[in-house]
Amino acid sequence: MDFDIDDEQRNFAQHARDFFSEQAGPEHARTLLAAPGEAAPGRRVLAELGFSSLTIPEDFGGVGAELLNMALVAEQAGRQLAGPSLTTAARVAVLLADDADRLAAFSEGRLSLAVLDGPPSGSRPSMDVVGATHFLALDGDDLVIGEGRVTLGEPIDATRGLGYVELTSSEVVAQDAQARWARARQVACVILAAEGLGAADRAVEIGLEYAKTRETFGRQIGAYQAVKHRLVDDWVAVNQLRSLVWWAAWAADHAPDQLPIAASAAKAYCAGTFETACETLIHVLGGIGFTWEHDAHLYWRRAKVDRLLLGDESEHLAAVATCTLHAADAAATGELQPI
Amino acid sequence: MDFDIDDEQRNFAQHARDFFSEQAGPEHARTLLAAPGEAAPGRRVLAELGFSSLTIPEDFGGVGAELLNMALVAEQAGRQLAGPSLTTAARVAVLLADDADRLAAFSEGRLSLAVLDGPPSGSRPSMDVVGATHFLALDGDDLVIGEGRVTLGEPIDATRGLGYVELTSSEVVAQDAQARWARARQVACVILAAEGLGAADRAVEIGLEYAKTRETFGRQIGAYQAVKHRLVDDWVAVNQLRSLVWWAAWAADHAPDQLPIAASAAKAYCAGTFETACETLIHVLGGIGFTWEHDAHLYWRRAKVDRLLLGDESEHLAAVATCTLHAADAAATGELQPI
Amino acid sequence: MNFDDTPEQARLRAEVRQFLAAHHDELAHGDGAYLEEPGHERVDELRRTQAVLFDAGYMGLTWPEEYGGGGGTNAQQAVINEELHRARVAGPVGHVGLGMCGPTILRHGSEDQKQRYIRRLLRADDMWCQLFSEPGGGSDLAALRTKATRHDDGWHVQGQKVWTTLAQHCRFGILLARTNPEAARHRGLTMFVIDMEAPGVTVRPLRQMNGHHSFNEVFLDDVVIADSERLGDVDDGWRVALTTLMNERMAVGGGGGELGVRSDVLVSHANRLLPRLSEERRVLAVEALGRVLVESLAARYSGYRLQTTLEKGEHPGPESSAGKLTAVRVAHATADLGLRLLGEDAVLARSRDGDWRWASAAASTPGIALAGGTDEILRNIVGERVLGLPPDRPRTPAAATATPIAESR
Amino acid sequence: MNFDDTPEQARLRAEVRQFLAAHHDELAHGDGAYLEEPGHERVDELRRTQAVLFDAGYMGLTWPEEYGGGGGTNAQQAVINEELHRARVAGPVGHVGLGMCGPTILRHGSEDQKQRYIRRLLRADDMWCQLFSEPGGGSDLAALRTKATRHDDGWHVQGQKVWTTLAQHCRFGILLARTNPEAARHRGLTMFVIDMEAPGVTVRPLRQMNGHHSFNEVFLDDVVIADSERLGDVDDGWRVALTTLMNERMAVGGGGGELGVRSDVLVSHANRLLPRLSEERRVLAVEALGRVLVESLAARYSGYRLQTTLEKGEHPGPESSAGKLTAVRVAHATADLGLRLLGEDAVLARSRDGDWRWASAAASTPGIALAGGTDEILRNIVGERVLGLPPDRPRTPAAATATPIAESR
Repeated sequence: MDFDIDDEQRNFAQHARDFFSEQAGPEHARTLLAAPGEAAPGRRVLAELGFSSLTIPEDFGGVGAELLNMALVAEQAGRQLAGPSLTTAARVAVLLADDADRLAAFSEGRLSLAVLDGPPSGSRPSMDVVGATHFLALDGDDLVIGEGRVTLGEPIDATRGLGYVELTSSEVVAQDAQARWARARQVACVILAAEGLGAADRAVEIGLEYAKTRETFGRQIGAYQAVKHRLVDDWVAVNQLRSLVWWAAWAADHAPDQLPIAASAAKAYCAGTFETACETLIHVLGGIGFTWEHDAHLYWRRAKVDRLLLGDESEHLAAVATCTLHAADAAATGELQPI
Repeated sequence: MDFDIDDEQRNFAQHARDFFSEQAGPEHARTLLAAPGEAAPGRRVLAELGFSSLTIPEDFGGVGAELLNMALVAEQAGRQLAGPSLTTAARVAVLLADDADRLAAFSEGRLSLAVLDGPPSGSRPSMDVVGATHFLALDGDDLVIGEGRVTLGEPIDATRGLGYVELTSSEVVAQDAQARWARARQVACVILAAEGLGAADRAVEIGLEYAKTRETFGRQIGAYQAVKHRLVDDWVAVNQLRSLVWWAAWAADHAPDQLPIAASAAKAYCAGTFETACETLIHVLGGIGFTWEHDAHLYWRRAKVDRLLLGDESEHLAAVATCTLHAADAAATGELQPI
Repeated sequence: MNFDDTPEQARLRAEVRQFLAAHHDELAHGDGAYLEEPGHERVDELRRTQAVLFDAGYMGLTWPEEYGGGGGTNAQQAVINEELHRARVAGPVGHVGLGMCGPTILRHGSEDQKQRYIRRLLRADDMWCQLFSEPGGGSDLAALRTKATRHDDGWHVQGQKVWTTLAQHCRFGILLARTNPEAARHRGLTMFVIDMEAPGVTVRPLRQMNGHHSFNEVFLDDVVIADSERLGDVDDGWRVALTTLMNERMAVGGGGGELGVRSDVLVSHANRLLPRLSEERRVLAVEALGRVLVESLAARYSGYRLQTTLEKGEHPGPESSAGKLTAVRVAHATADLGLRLLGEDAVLARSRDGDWRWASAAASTPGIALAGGTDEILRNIVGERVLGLPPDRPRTPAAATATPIAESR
Repeated sequence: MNFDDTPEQARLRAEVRQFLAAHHDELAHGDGAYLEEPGHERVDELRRTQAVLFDAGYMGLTWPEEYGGGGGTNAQQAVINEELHRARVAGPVGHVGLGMCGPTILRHGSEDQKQRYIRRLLRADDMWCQLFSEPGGGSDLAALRTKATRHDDGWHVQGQKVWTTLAQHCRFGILLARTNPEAARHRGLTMFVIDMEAPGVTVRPLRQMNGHHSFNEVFLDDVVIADSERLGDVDDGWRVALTTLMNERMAVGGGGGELGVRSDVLVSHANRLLPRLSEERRVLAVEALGRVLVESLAARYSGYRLQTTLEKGEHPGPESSAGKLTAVRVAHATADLGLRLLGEDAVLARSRDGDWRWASAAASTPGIALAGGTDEILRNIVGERVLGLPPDRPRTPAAATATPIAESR
């Protein structure tokens, strides 16, 4: 067993880290709350750098990397609250796996896609519809693509590009697409959890910095157990979240039977971890953390939204439990080996 | 509004406190784990002192007091892990309200009763069946009484006298008894919460004493926020539990329409408060709190059992929510004033 | 024990209820605190509401009649407050004046100050703020650095305050400043009444994460305050501030009041939205609702017990700090459940039905948690002053000067 | 990243699996740690199990061959451990020796000590305990008062230890004693190997709240220890103890292992009992189960990451303390959910089906939480040593002597 990323992946993550800290960041997220639009760095740049086509095979104009590499990029994107989300790209790569033309167009940034949750006749709030020209949706058992009428929502977190979409045209891309749709959603959950990981990590980091410098009653506040222990708990949770994200991303390519549980575990664990980390951050910062000017609320906004996107904690906890129960039951009756 | 007990009630509670600290106590609970039997002080003594007939009208040989007075006694009984539970007495008083003979016999200690939860043909684990000669049960819509075959369970907390009972004889005491049965159970919940209140209060008290004397790393452990804040939270919860218990007990006699919500609120809040207080206690005590010789686990045992008796936290949370939703709905549609 | 009205209280209740119905249109209503941006229009509306209630005799019932109070009882005020709550009348906009500044003036002010200020404060003719916190200080009041220096024309004040609630709407404030830099940290402070329109006072509203501007920075550049506007003795400001803080704790959650969205608003929201949920979600939401309601009831009835204590003439003690711990938790859980009940719309600041209350409440909760003392401060107070647990650090001579502060704020 | 076996690992896995099946009846099995009372019969059975595994070459694979170890890799040991877990083989009874005493001897012991002790320790021919905690000390090791005084015939030890796991079954222990009462608190300590059968050693088992006797008091009345049984230098025991503690933290939860009932046991329990519950209860139980499983997976995969680090040759650092925080929470939640799934029978120590595991596990959890450092100690370690947060009190000269302890235990 070697449960670690290698040096090449480490370098790659560092490269992504540098890129996103230059091209995105909470100040962009703050600006976007006043002036709606596409989040930084934007889908064009993400396509140019190949980040959004990481998991698309080289034959279709992509990079042909594993999902783990995309998770490493997503973590760095999350740290800087970048958008559009790489979940959309990861999901598109799965959904359009056998549509060479569209995949190539997407890889090259010629096709701006979003994936709709809920019925195509009137979707649920869906990610990254801001700036998208075409939309993928599940219509019964069919995977369809079309143009649509977008109604933007009033954002809590403006970087998620959330809106309601009603398809105005529709073409079937694939039939019997339920399984593919499910896998695409699981892959998206992994990447969303990876973005949450990066953002939560950054939130803990800001809190730790503050706790080491700010003094009250003659001591650094990080000396007080009430502050110290909360930050420790969050730090531990972020590190455990990283383990789940890496496992789930690895499973997508190497152990597909583990993906449903791993993806749901990562998504569920991310929901609480990220939210708690942001609440701790604001709490530790005191008054300053409650201001518009501080970055804390931008992470908090992301956490409050992400926890509900692609299924909330309860949905994924139930999925983990149900899948595990079934696997154990099947193993007990001799059908399958337990995962 | 005067939401406080009066001096007479305070004296009465002090009298009960003295009595139970002499006649009961965790050492009895510990002994009982090795040698099964009726808990101290036992039903005979409770009857003699009139504690078990507090809410029975004077005409039927009882004291004719309000439920609040019984709750004050129950709190003191709970502090000392006394048994049998006053819930049984409170419940009997409601169930046998129009059965003068049996009520008188019960008041005088001539009739040893337990109330069965679940079907009389094979009850669920029911309280205080140890030492009982007759059992009350709900059989369809009928309230019945009879003798029974008792199967004692292996106790977690031996003071609760838990066992399974199968009625071997049965006589109908009242027909159409569903409403009365429900009220009796609500009243029992209030008294059980009062006993939990007393026990939780004592658990916090022991923890505070220890935290003020025990030193580690050169300081009293109560100086550490991790210890201090946990004890504070428990103390706050115990005091809030007292408010709910008093309200619910008062409602039983003065605002019966508030009783269902108040009783469930008290019972639900007690479940978590008492359990958490005991877990904190053992944690604060460290190794010594994990030993058989220390009293901590005897409170812990009581908490682990009581939280599930007469409906667990989930049942009562749902009851509070559902009753409140109905009342609000009825008020909105003009049927009723909200409680 | 008795929750029933006396005949006199029942009459008062009926009278208030009738009044509130008759004057419905003159009063501002609301679903809970901190929901609306306190802009000028809203604040004016709320001030008019407070004036209407004052004129009807419903504000400051227990305050001395000679200064505009009602000379009534806590029990009467409680009846009035219940009816105001039931009628969904918005809470008084002058809550800082009512809860903190007023009681401080009544206890430590001169006769002249009481005559000039109290009546107008009760009527929200003047709004009041509390100038305690400073940028470097946070919860540690005794570290404050705003200086007041004695001159012939009064005290000259130089410094900066922050987190000053509604300062941009206030005519007056009570100001804690250092008058003796030589004295130990919590000694050498003095309390003043400051005219917020005096030269040298600059108020800069802070934008908060919920988009509102409730808190302000206040810059004090050589502001002159007459010695007659001192509250209490020179260098005795710490003791005066304790009155303010005790009253603040009572005002913020101590009485069992709700700090966020009203629980009855959550209940009717749930009644409307529960049927839209799947069976699984309904089970989980009902349990969550039950939990919020039980915590809320626990806080409410504990507040009643505290009120009873006060009605018997006792002053609010450190145990009133306990109520806020629960109230903050309830406010948080209420906002979160309200949001989750919106289902798919909970990712947006406004649902398709136009409901913006829950996202707004969620973004306001962290501010509620700070005002009146953080959880940690409140737990230290209860632990050390009520339960007698040892302070956070050993009482060495060096630490002793800091200790009274650590204990009380 | 790679979870797949190499061909060599796959061969080993197949071999182990076959061995465990073939020798099933010689091995003790179990549902999780701390469930059974560690009485003589059970301990003997567990010692036989460990011996069988040692003889097969499955214990101490990474330990040096010259002392009886396997000279293998962490990866191989991991494969073996996975197969032992899959086959439900009970954890090694000599876990204190394997996890703490053995590594300490390997690092600080003499050649002679290693030769004499390690092989028998691995095989559970001798069981080992760790004599650190004292009645007055709790988590504060440096406060220990057991004294060892040098004489011509060796060291004379006088004092008392407590919470000594399984001491009543142990032949040897490692003992931390004060050899220089003049030195600062954490200096002046020395580590020894003690023969638990030596004159003057009295072991008194403590009965615990779960009814078991896992912990002991150990009275040391003029026990003589030869100087050759010293571990490390005189007065350097603190440094030796740090090795033990680091390894303890790795052994207790650091590697992602489960501390209470196995999660697969909970899953099959749930599979059996969920159908008996009402729809509402099922929804709540499934969410609770999901929560336990996710936490458990998070701890398990974090343990794998730590194992990978170790396989690359690094020593366990303070960050391994983090695993236990989660493992304790999982153990608690597992026991509680297991109990609740029993429905009405959950108020009794044994269900009508005879299931005693969950009540027993619940009563054992508080002990699990203590062993290897309380949550608070572990959080301090992570906060101060990994995250660089300031220690609990200012580093005044007076406090400095205590600080290294506060940081490391």
